[in-house]
Amino acid sequence: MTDVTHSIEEEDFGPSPREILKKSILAHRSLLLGFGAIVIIVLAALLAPVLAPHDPYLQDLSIRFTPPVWQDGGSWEHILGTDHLGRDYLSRLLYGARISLTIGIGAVLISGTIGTTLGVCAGYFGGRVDMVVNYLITVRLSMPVVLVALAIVAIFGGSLNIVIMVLGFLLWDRFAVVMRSSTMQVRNMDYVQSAQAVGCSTLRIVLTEIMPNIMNNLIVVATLEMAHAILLEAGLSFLGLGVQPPLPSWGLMVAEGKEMLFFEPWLIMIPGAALFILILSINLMGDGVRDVTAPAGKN
Amino acid sequence: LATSGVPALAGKSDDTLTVAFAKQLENLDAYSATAREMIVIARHVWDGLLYRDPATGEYLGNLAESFEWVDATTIDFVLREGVTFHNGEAFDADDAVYTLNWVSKPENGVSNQGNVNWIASAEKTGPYSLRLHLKEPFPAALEYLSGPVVMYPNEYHAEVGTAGMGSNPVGTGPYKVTSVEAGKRYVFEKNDGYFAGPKGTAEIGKIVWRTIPERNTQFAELLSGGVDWVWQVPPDQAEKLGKKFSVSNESTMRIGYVSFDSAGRTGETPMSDIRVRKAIAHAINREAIVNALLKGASKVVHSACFPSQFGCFQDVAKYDYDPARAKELLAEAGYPDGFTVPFFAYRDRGYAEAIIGDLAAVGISVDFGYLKYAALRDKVQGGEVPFQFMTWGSNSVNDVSAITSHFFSHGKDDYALDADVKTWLTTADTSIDPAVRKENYAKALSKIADEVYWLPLFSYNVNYVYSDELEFTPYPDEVPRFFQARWK
Amino acid sequence: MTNIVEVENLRVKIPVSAGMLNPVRGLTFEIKKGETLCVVGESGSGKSLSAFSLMKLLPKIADISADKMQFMGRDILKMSPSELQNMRGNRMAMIFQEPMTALNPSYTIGNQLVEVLRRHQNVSVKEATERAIYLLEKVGITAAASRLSQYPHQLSGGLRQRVVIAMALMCGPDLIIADEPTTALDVTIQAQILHLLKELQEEFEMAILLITHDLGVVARMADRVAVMYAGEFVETGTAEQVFKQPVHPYTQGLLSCIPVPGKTARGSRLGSIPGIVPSLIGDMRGCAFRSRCPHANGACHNNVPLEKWSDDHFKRCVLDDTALTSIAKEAIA
Amino acid sequence: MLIYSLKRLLLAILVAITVSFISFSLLFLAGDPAIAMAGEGATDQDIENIRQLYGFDKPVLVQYFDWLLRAIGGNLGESFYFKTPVVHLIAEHMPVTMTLGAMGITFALSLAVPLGVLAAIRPNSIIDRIALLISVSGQALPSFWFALVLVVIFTVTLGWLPASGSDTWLHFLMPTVVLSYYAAPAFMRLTRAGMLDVLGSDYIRTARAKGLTTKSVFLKHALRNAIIPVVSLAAVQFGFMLGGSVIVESIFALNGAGSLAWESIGRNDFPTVQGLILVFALIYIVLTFLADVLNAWLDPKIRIG
Amino acid sequence: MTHSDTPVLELNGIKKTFMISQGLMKGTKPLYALNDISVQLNKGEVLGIVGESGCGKSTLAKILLGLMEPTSGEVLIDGQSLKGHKQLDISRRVQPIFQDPYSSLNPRKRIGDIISLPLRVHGIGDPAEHERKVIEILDLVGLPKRVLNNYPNQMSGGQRQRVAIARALIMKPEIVICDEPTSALDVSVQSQILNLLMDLKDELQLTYLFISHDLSVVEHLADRVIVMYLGRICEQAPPDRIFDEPRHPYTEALLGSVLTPEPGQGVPDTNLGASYPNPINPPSGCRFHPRCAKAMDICKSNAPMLQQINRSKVECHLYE
Ligand SMILES: Nc1ncnc2c1ncn2[C@@H]1O[C@H](COP(=O)(O)OP(=O)(O)OP(=O)(O)O)[C@@H](O)[C@H]1O
Ligand SMILES: Nc1ncnc2c1ncn2[C@@H]1O[C@H](COP(=O)(O)OP(=O)(O)OP(=O)(O)O)[C@@H](O)[C@H]1O
Ligand SMILES: [Mg+2]
Ligand SMILES: [Mg+2]
Repeated sequence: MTDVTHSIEEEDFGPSPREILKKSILAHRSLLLGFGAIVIIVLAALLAPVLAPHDPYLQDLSIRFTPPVWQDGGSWEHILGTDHLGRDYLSRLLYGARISLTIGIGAVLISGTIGTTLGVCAGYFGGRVDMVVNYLITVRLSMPVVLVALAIVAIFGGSLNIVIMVLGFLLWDRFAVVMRSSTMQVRNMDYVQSAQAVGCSTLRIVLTEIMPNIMNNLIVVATLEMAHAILLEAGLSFLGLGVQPPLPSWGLMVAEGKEMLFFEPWLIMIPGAALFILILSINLMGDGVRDVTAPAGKN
Repeated sequence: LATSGVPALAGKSDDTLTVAFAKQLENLDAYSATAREMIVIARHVWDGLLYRDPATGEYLGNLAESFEWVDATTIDFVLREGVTFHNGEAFDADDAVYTLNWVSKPENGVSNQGNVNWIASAEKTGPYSLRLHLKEPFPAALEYLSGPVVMYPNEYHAEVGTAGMGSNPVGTGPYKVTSVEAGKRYVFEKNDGYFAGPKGTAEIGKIVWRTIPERNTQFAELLSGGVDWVWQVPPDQAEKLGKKFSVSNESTMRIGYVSFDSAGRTGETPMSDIRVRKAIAHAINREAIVNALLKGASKVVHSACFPSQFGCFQDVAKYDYDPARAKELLAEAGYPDGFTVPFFAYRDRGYAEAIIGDLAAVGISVDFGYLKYAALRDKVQGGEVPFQFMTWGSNSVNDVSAITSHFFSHGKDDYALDADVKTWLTTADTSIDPAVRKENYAKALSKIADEVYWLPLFSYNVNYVYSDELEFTPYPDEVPRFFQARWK
Repeated sequence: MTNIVEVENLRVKIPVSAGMLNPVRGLTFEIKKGETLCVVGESGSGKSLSAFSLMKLLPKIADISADKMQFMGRDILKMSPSELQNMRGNRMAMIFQEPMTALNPSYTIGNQLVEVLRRHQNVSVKEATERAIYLLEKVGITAAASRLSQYPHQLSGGLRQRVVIAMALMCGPDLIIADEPTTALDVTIQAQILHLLKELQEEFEMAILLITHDLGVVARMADRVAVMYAGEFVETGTAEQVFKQPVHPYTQGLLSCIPVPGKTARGSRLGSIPGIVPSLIGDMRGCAFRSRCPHANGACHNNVPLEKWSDDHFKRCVLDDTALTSIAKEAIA
Repeated sequence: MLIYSLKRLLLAILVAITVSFISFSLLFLAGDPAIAMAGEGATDQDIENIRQLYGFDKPVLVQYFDWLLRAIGGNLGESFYFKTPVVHLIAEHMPVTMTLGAMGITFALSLAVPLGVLAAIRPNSIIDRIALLISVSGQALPSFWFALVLVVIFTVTLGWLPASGSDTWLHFLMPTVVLSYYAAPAFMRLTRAGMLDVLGSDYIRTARAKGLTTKSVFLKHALRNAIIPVVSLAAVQFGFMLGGSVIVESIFALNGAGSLAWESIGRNDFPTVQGLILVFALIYIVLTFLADVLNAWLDPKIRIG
Repeated sequence: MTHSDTPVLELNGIKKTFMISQGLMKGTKPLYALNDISVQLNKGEVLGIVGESGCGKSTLAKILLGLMEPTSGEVLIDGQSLKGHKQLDISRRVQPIFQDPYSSLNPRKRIGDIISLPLRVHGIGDPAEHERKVIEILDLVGLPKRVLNNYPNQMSGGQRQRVAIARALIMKPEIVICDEPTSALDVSVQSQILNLLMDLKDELQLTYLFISHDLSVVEHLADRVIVMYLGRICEQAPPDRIFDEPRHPYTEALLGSVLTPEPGQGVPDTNLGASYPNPINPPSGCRFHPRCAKAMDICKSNAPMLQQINRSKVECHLYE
């Protein structure tokens, strides 16, 4: 039996939000797992020039379709084998991580900026602004994303920049919806009124009172949308309208490997699994952040 | 791999040949659809006045018993008697004259005008004879008359029009159409009353034609017995499938080429410098690409046409794979460190990538654009493409006019705009003297090669993969003839 | 009079991330037929949890234990889930704090009223509806019949609380547990609802366990009072005893905190209890109030039992009678 | 309720008009429609004729209103490729896509809702963990990849299911699974979260205090309220499924509107693409409208009020 | 009483109408949250406002704080109209304390930053001075210096309310609007906060507008009490008057509803009907008449006029 006298006698302030956060992050296994996997993937992407055993663009038609090392005919020279032009698959996978991450991050930066701006404005000002934003969201949602993305990429061609822009301009809806409702919630808090009563400008209120309190939701949506963007790009690439070769996007690698689906299944399995792991980790992280930052006291 | 219990098991046992094609057809009207698939169907459902024996290249009478050039712009035909259309309508001069006159009028909207725009008119000279007038001398007329120009039943066509033909086609051919599910499935049944013409008589009772756009799905169906015959199988897959199925490989008239904006239509680009073009010609390892990627019957091509085509002069300048020379040429042209240029393609991304890889090796980097054919064609014809990897199948017409003349007579696809070449080609195209034609084509082709307006790369081949129970012979014109196929 | 409820040494434990929470730490009480027991205490003192324990309505993770916990002679802890379900809403009913959220927004008032009776008694819809109308009129709702087809959101808070009360009465229960039934209501409506509860109690001879933090409500409603602090009763007795002669320093402190119109001098300083409620995580020893008690001494570190002070009047304090008497006198003065 | 519906209708119409404008502009983004229509080998005169015939020489806004008027009259123009009215094409191809979408949504719901409910009833139990696993990994699977893997397993290796076509319900099985697995996690999470939320609410406590059976508490009192957001999501997801059927249809050779769209993009057949985008959007708009009205009907606060 | 009688804050005929959307076709309907309110707040006084939920107390507070524009009427500070004044100017003189200590502090900010925010917004002093002032004010509200780096979630409700008070007072405003500052707190904490507010008032010569629904609290603190009902003032009087001699039947009912901790007195019957009126469709005539035990015929049709009786002002037909 512990005598908890001190906690009765002395006024003891509980742990700060940061400590609580730290603790719950460390206790959240899937968050750590997802985060760990992402760190590894990001490192792999950043260090691709160092890590890649070969030039990802160097073709050697004489060694096409070398299987990965664990299959008959594989060699340590090309651990994950070579593709249809005899390029080293591992090197392409590493460089591909860069492309997929660039697309995810780029698209989320654009869509996050658009969606957050719209959502926060709608939630903060309400009334007409809210109506307009709501209407924009509905318009956006009623456009079939895949189709519109395909059509636009077909018209403008599928460079990396265009793909990022198209996805960025198409995927802002969830940001807007979530930011709108979180802003609305926070906006009604008395501390916002206190800040108004103190004479804070609207911009200051939004930046210092509202944003910090909806940041967690923003991060959650950003991670989930990043996964969404990467998946969509992979889908576009699969249909041949995403990033263009010789850039090794993972979706493109699946598309190229698809040709040999029945004969060299590892060609799609490897980039497909990489994509799966990346998306899974991002989702795990997003869900984890949501769990960890969810307001306590429920349950 | 196990066979499946999937319904509609095709094959010898029920005398049904199920074939899969990737392309969705607009309709089944031979004159409004443009796809190769339609050409294939047209051969089965209809007949032309003539038929070119694929083995000998000789033009034989088909619906016509015989023909005779009256002069350079007039041909007389004597028609075969006793032929009936699938709907029972008898074939005679009225049908032929009606068809020829109808297709010759641009307002009737034949979608591939190149197939018919040489026809001036036709007139009936007897119940089974007619006279055809050409607008100008056009030696390839026989080729067209034995290919795309097929005979429609006049009464039926007048009644149902293009739309009716498209949904419910009626011809004289070895197979009649018995079921149409647009864009999905067509069923053809053997025409038991087919006349004994040069095409021979069909043996297989029923052909089910399925549209399966996705190649892997085609393989899945093939492997699970859902289809018996697929084609255009890439060499790697064909090799693998060869273990279980019959594979035939046949060269096609399609050639792949790289074209340059030598005329500067897109503005100032390195491509207008012949040294750059030559450098590229030396940089691309065509031999290796053919051996590793295309395989089969494909050959490296040096002249801007398919070797079997009439007038395809072969003794032109050749550019060997020589990256060192390529670098020298680039340096001479003022690009010792290479340059970056937009590069487009619409099919065979793997080949394009291989080309890109070769170019990268000599310092040329590209902004690659991989577009759908229609989109790229619009861009090309709009004069926006300085450098591209394209292919051309000559519509299976075995004549240089179907390829070289198309690209070098100052049309929308011409990025060379060479006046000499145009003059020679026009002369050759309009002469009926084979010697004159050959001579002028040779001049044109030589200059094209010397100036490297085009870099012809290789000829394509087609792999046909089909059930071991099937006996099937492919031809280089890329028109599978199921009416000649039989079960083993 | 018979005891409807008898509870001895009721304890609730809830595992939380920081350790084991002990929000209810050994309660002993009984409720007689027709009697009102008021439990009063500050927020977080464990009032609601004790009430829910009686109904066994706590989340699964909460561990309830007691030496004895009987309702109408039957051991609640030993009841099977279906026996519990048969008891709830039938013999023992509950009124909650938030009238705004206590009713299901998707069903009509009538549906929710009829449902209780039909669940527990084999009656037709018509009979149940008649009972519902009768009770709605009883709780002061006019045009009761037409209200049956209304949805909760169409009623004001006061009306909804009346509906909740009617719902509790549907089966004519022996005990009503009311957890802060008026806290969310306006003062005038609070008075009306409490008045109503009193009337109904007399008419139906129910026992009421009333939970509140409002000393005014307790004083007016209770037959007997239990003052709760940090999961324990610190003082129990009749309303007279507790309010007129509060003995525990905590009870005294509470009473000095509220201004009483006419008694407290206007603008004068109010009494107060410094400090905050201790954490209930982990095992505790000693008087939980000692950190805030002006009279605490070393003995407070030992466990303190609930001791009899006068008839029916119990206190949990180490101070001896004389000391307490003098403090009590001081407090009243 | 009526007023609510009317208000929603107004929004729906406004959105429909905007979407129509956007899909109309697509034709212009795609390049000069007259050139595209004229096709290969057309002379400049031909193009000019077409331009006048179709009014492509008028100001864009005028053209838009002409087009809109015709669209309202059911005329979405003519396909460049098929040379037939786009409306006919869509009518021909839509049933397959609709069937696929309906099967997909049904499958997703019938898998996800019970799983979500079970997971919410026993949070952190094995079922909950399995459900979570399914939902997290489901959302991470690239659909084209998943489709190909299914084909390898069920058609090629096991030979159980046909890989292509739309003749029997068996043909729809794999496409349905592929199409629905991406939506299912969302339904499951929403059901679970909604149930958890509702189960923690005061009125559920009331229901339990009334002595209602567990079944009645979960099914009558909790699910009814938890399902409301799922209904909205179902409509949204159905719209997404139709729009997202492009990949599935192309892999499984289902000749539906999705593959028509995809092929039309490849053929630069922009009137068809335009029409399809518009129709998909309209379907979505109608569905969300219906879902909102259904929601309003489920939620008395809106229905009566 | 220590206060002088010059009004520092004056409300003249304030009306506030919210347009409540009734759906598309019906359009919007007015909700008269405040209907012709005129009040004077004198320097150094505590003006108490009581009334049921929804009677417009918070709306009044927001108008006084400049957070909301009145539909008509004017707010005067020291005789000067509030209109055209910048929020910054108003905030130097009027500061709020809100009801809910949990939502009135930004959970993502440290206590020090929360309290010093007004100084930073107004650009007063440098960080060092901020810290000095914050520590000074913390001491004043009875919090230890070490809470500076804490976050709101680490503090109890009472402590949070002290922080809110500190924030309101750091700019040394003249007027503090307390909108139910203790209704979310336990009684033991409530009394601490009330004591603190009283002490601060004397120390800093503050003027309070004290809003509450608890008549006994208002009665204890206020120098003058205003009783509101559905957007109108129905009685205005010094606390002793209200308590000893309530004039308006509503005041009477309110008084009857105050449950003092005196056992044995039972719960009085307030004789108010069960229905609370809908503010969108307020009753005609006297707004209180449907619940009034003393209602007469005239109450149904005619709104009563303001009457001055001794030190009370009443709006009731009984006194006409
Ligand atoms: N399910 C739960 N899990 C963890 N802690 C809980 C749970 N329910 C209650 N508690 C904690 O138990 C303690 C007692 O709670 P209880 O609800 O009984 O207090 P109360 O006296 O009713 O307070 P209030 O007046 O605020 O209703 C509180 O500290 C509360 O936070
Ligand atoms: N922003 C708003 N929009 C519409 N109506 C409002 C708004 N703010 C307040 N109201 C309405 O005005 C009336 C007065 O509200 P107010 O918040 O001033 O009441 P209150 O007396 O402070 O009540 P409480 O004691 O519940 O805080 C209420 O009927 C309320 O519904
Ligand atoms: Mg409680
Ligand atoms: Mg208020």
